[in-house]
Amino acid sequence: MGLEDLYREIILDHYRSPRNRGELPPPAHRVEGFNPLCGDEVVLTIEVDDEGMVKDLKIGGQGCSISQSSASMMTAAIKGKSAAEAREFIEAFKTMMSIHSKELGDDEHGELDQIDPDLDLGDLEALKGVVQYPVRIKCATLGWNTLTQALDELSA
Amino acid sequence: MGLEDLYREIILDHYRSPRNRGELPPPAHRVEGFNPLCGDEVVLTIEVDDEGMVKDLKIGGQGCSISQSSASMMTAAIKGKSAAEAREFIEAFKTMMSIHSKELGDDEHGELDQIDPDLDLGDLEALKGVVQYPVRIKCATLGWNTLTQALDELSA
Amino acid sequence: MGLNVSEIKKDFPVLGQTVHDGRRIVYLDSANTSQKPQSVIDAMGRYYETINANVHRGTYKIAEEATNAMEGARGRVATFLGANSSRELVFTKNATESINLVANTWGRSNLNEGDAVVLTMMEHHATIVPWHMVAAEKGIELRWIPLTADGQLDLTDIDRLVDGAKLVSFTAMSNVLGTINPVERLTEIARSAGAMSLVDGSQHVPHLATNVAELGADFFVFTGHKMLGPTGIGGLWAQEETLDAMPPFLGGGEMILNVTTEGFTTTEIPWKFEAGTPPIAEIVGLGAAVDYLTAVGMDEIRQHEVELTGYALRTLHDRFGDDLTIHGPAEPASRGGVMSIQFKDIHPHDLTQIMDQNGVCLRAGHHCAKPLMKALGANATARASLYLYNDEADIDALGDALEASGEFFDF
Amino acid sequence: MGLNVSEIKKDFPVLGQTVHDGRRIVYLDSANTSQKPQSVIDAMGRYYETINANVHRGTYKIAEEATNAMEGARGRVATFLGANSSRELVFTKNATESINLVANTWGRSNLNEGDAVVLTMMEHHATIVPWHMVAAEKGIELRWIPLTADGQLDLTDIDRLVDGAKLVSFTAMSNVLGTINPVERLTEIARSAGAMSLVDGSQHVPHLATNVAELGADFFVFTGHKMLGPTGIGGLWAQEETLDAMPPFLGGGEMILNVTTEGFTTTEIPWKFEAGTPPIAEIVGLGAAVDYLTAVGMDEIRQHEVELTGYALRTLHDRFGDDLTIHGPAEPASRGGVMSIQFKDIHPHDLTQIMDQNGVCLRAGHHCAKPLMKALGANATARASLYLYNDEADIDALGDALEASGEFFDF
Ligand SMILES: Cc1ncc(COP(=O)(O)O)c(C=O)c1O
Ligand SMILES: Cc1ncc(COP(=O)(O)O)c(C=O)c1O
Repeated sequence: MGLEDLYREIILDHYRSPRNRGELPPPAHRVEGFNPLCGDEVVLTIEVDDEGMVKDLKIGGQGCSISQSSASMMTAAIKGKSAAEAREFIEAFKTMMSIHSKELGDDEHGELDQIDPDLDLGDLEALKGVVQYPVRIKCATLGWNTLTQALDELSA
Repeated sequence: MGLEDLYREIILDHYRSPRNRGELPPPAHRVEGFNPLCGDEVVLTIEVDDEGMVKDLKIGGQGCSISQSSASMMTAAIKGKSAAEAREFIEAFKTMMSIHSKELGDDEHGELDQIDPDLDLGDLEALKGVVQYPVRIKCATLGWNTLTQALDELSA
Repeated sequence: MGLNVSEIKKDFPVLGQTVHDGRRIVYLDSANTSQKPQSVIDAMGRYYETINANVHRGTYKIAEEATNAMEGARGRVATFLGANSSRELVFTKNATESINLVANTWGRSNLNEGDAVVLTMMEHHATIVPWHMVAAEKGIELRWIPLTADGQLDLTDIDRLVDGAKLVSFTAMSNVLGTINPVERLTEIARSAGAMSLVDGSQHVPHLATNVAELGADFFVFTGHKMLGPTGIGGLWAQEETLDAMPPFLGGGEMILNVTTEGFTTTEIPWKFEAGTPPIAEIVGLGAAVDYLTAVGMDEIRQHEVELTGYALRTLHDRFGDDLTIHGPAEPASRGGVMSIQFKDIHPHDLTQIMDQNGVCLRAGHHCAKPLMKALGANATARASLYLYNDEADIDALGDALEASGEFFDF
Repeated sequence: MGLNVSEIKKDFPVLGQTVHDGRRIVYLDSANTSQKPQSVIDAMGRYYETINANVHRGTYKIAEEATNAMEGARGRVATFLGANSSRELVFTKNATESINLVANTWGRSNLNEGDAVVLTMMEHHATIVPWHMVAAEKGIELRWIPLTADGQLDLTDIDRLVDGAKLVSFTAMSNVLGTINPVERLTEIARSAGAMSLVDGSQHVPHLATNVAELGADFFVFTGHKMLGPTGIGGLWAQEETLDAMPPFLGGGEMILNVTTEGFTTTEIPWKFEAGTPPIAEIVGLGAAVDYLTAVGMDEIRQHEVELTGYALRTLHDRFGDDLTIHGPAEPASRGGVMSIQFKDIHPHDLTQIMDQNGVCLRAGHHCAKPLMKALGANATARASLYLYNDEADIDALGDALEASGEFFDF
């Protein structure tokens, strides 16, 4: 396994030119996410309209190429989708990232095997190589966990 | 090192026929001693007169041959002595018992090397073999620690 | 078909040692700590020699391998215990720390003046002292389930004892009497009374197949060194909701999500309860221990111990009659291979000292169960305890050593 | 005359390993955890293979040998630290537990609403979080000694900060900046102000000769795995009077004098603070670690690290100029061999990932010092840290790996 598997061109592209970077002004909903292992912090701001559609979202804060590109791809994939669709994306992405942890005997995502196999993760597939680097999974999922928290808070 | 070194005849004799066994009635001073490692408990009752002379003392409770014989010999050695002489005996006995712990790097009794070398421990010398059995040192010193506590409380 | 004990013995290097001029070691103190198979020792050595690094932190190869080795072992130990997920398993340094963890987090935040905690008269100090400490701070009441004459829990009065209690904390198997307690029944009684239950599995996990999901406990603790694992490692199992609701225990690295000069937030379970650098090599060693136990088979181990305990009770009674008292249940099927004995009038310390001359290793003392000893009317007993590597020859050696002690102290 | 590093390297099996198709491991993460010499690994293996038994309990041969091995190691570690007696040395599972022990016993019984504890802005979470926890319970105030631009403690305002404080808790050496703090001066300042002092020696003990009696601290903590010892072992040193006056921490076996259904009394120090079966093999391993360090010589190790740090600061500056920032004091003599770096705009995680491809092991992250990272204006740094087994070739490899990373991320 070479580094090229981790650092695909598309990842570096999102890292160099992150999409939806910055912070939406209030009244957008704002959530901070922490990677407890490395100290990276992201700020997600999101607007969901009355129909439950993600009208806009932006990512701020600092992070490595993996967390930044993953968050960038996430914003591109989620923007304009419904909250329900967003959650499906989150599940699908975390399933992809959890193959490794399952091997470690952690069956927390067992039920996710039933996720729609046709859901197209698109560019996000490029992050597949991350599962070979367990410590970096936390990087790749940082933005996603923060999005989950935001959606939970908005629907609470 | 055979068992004969630990279980000298004189030890077994004191075990079979303990001296000063029992409890003195109040107002004798009463102290309980515990061996935290094996659960043995002794009860020491002691009378010290106005001149600081140990008029009488008795040992009750349960214990193994080592703790019982050591306590028995102790009572025989201490009875009729002054509290100050009793403390010298205690120091001398604990020095004998601490040779081993010193080897283990514990220099707590370093200063005791200056103990009067002429002090005759008499029968108690028979307990020398105990230092080869570190766990049993706690047995041999149980009565003595209890006596120390009694003398401390009486002079407090 | 039974265990092939002579092959198993070869896996345990200590058992190949001799003492006192060539006496083979007859190790009968496994309730105290077990011997370790070579595979466990080697797993730790290999860890230190090939992938030693701190976990959850490094982005380099050996750090990732160390993390995988540790978290992989967590998964295998969780499976061995019948847990639903490895997130239900918190590693501690021993069973004692596990119980203190519960007392300090769940206990101190849920128990208030006048609340009751129910214990039993056969508990190890590890179950007693933490609740005494909470009692001293919070003014809670401790209630004690008494014992029957043959060392079983006397549940006659159980309804009154658990009435209004917040917790029932008890051992799955006595380390003194060998009694195997009715764990499922007791956790059910606790639940019906609205109380939580804490099961001390220290003596259960090494000797009987354990399924925490079925036992019905809210908290379940165990210790590594009694189950072929290394020292310095133990565990606490609880369901995710239970662990999530508990405040943290020790504070420091690994257990945080964020720290500022103003405060801190905790990370997810189980790491929330694992402050500081974990006992990595010890977790790896414990993983190797459950691999070994699984390969031999827990049911086979239990079967072997029942048979061997039966052999011991029978032959020792035949040899010594009324000179020998063996505490606890008479029936091998309702007890583990733990035999607390009293022989003639010989003090346990003296008894075990003579036995040692014969290479026979028994523990003498209160076995960290002083309230029980008081109930038995003794300060101390001598205890012989069995494991998968013991055989009938070891029991015969125990009998011979008893005989020798009897002769030595025959005044 | 310097250390013979090429000989020393041979004692550490991990350093003979290769990764990523034959790259030798260049281990530069010793501030995280150190590698272990074969003698330490073997001491533990030998313990398990020959005398494994529980301590302080058995009257049989191997139990006595296990007790001697453990308590002998306690004596040697106490001597290594400059303690007056082995009773001043309490074993814990790591430095984190040691600090929590102090916070939970001395802290919770001596600190009350409005009391102040003084920390520094360069503390590890292990020093911060326990006091946050006491603060949340007791309403105490935390005060923070700030830093100068080159990463030293800024003592300008120290009199005001310690005024009325009950405790000053600080690290002897920063695990991020390498800064060696003026320990004796700070403990003296604390004492004059009527405050106790707690010194975190986790990074000091492995790298500089340590004499607790001279440092003047009331509490001194350290951790085994950073000083060539195993995981699962750490310690707390304090004077006997201090330990005697503290209430117990965890409750259970080993720490009691007597237990009844009504209450318990504690045994003597240090065992009063060592509840449950201790990390016996780990204590034996730590004993072997201090034997190794003593044989090499702590002054020689320090001298070697000063020279190597100087070489690193010099050559890396020459190679990379302003592309590379190394935090902390500029002068090798006032710092340890810990270098937190920032290279170009490359995120530390990415940087260390590329370095790993070259076999070079660095840690990236907040190093459990988030308040300090915030003060440095970074979420994370990459950190290279040295020990006795590193040499100039390792520093050159670090430089080469930096170069490779720069090329990889040169967009
Ligand atoms: C300065 C400092 N203090 C405390 C600790 C905590 O040590 P441990 O994780 O072994 O408890 C560390 C290391 O992680 C450290 O560098
Ligand atoms: C029933 C029981 N509970 C708890 C313990 C405590 O285990 P540890 O000393 O490993 O914490 C023991 C063993 O000593 C035990 O037998």
